[in-house]
Amino acid sequence: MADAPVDISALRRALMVPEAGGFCSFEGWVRETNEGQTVSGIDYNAFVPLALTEGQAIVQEVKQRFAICRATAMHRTGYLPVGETAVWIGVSAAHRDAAFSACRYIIDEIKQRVPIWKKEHYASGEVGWVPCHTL
Amino acid sequence: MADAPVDISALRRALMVPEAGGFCSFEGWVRETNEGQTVSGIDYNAFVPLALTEGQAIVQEVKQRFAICRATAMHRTGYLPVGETAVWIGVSAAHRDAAFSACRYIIDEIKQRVPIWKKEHYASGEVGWVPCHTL
Amino acid sequence: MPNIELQYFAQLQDEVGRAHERRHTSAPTAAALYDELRAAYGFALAPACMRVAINAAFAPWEQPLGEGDHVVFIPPVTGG
Amino acid sequence: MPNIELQYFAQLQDEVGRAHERRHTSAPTAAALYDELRAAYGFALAPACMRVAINAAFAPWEQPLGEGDHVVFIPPVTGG
Repeated sequence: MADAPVDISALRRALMVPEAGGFCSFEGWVRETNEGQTVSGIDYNAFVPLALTEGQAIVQEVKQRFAICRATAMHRTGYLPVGETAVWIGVSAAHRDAAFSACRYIIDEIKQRVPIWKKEHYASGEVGWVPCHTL
Repeated sequence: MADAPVDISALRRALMVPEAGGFCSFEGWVRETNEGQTVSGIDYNAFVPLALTEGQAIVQEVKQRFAICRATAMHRTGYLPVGETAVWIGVSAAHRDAAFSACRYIIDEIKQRVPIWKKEHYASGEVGWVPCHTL
Repeated sequence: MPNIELQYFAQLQDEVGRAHERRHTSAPTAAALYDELRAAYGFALAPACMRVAINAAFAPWEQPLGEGDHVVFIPPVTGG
Repeated sequence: MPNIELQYFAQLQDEVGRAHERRHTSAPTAAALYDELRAAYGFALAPACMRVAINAAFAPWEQPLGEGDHVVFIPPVTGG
């Protein structure tokens, strides 16, 4: 959980181990439109202590479920304009299948379980809490 | 196809469009061991004109098959020591499912169709062409 | 009556008008406390679509509340 | 007899001992040319596991060869 921009290249470097042959990463960016409305930015509100616990639990789960070397996840809080990176996930593994599967698992679980909420700010000046994930 | 290190952050930046909410990337790194032998580096030999044509065809295919915004792939040639990035693929999309699927499709197709061959250099001093993909 | 530390997030925070509240309550469980708050503040969200965290860990709705417990009702999450 | 421009990669390059060759051949197709070269250089790879590229595009093994064609036999690829 980070309330300021994070050095992604340092997160990536920490996943580099000699046994790793594949690396999969996912980034969630603030998108310009949602449900037909023009978005100017998103305010991420998080219950930080529980978000950290859940995030660490998810990373432990992927280490048990998939043949990976290392995994990291980062989520921003606060207001982010369109184009900013809100979430970053990186997984290194000996082979690509585990890297892709674990990376996908982490983002899916974050979206299901980690107490973070998006308040969208629209170009119209209105704001709104995103009710739930549509995709 | 690149015979020298590439600025990955520039490749990534070129995929950033306001409609993109998800970004998936895959990197292939030179791994320290293969089939139980210690590898010191890999020499990538490519038939460059056909590799470029096939690479572009694969990127066109993902644009037709998946709801993505942009996709890029880069492959190094020449000798790379352990830990170097041999291949980089990035895909941006409105939603994560398309980003993951397209990224996976590109690396799978590269490994199947693009005329590039690995010659492994072992710590023992021996060298060997990798016979074919085991995973 | 135990003293409960409440923290509100997302739409609940907007509905209450603040992020924190210290509340004396006779509600024996998290479920009963949510009903009490919903009546007070008119929360739109039904508990069926929510979870509850007690002392920064997910807990069953029927968990009894104790003095000083920190309670957070968790609307459907939308991060990522 | 047409003049063919051959380029060798990977293990074929090791077996031939060079990367390029200009060859006069009566082989009417890529398949026949591979057989001829295999007899000359002792290539280990069977054509069944390979592909052929003529003028930098994948082509059928039975494609007739023409004067000046650039031919590359493609061992199983191992990039990525």
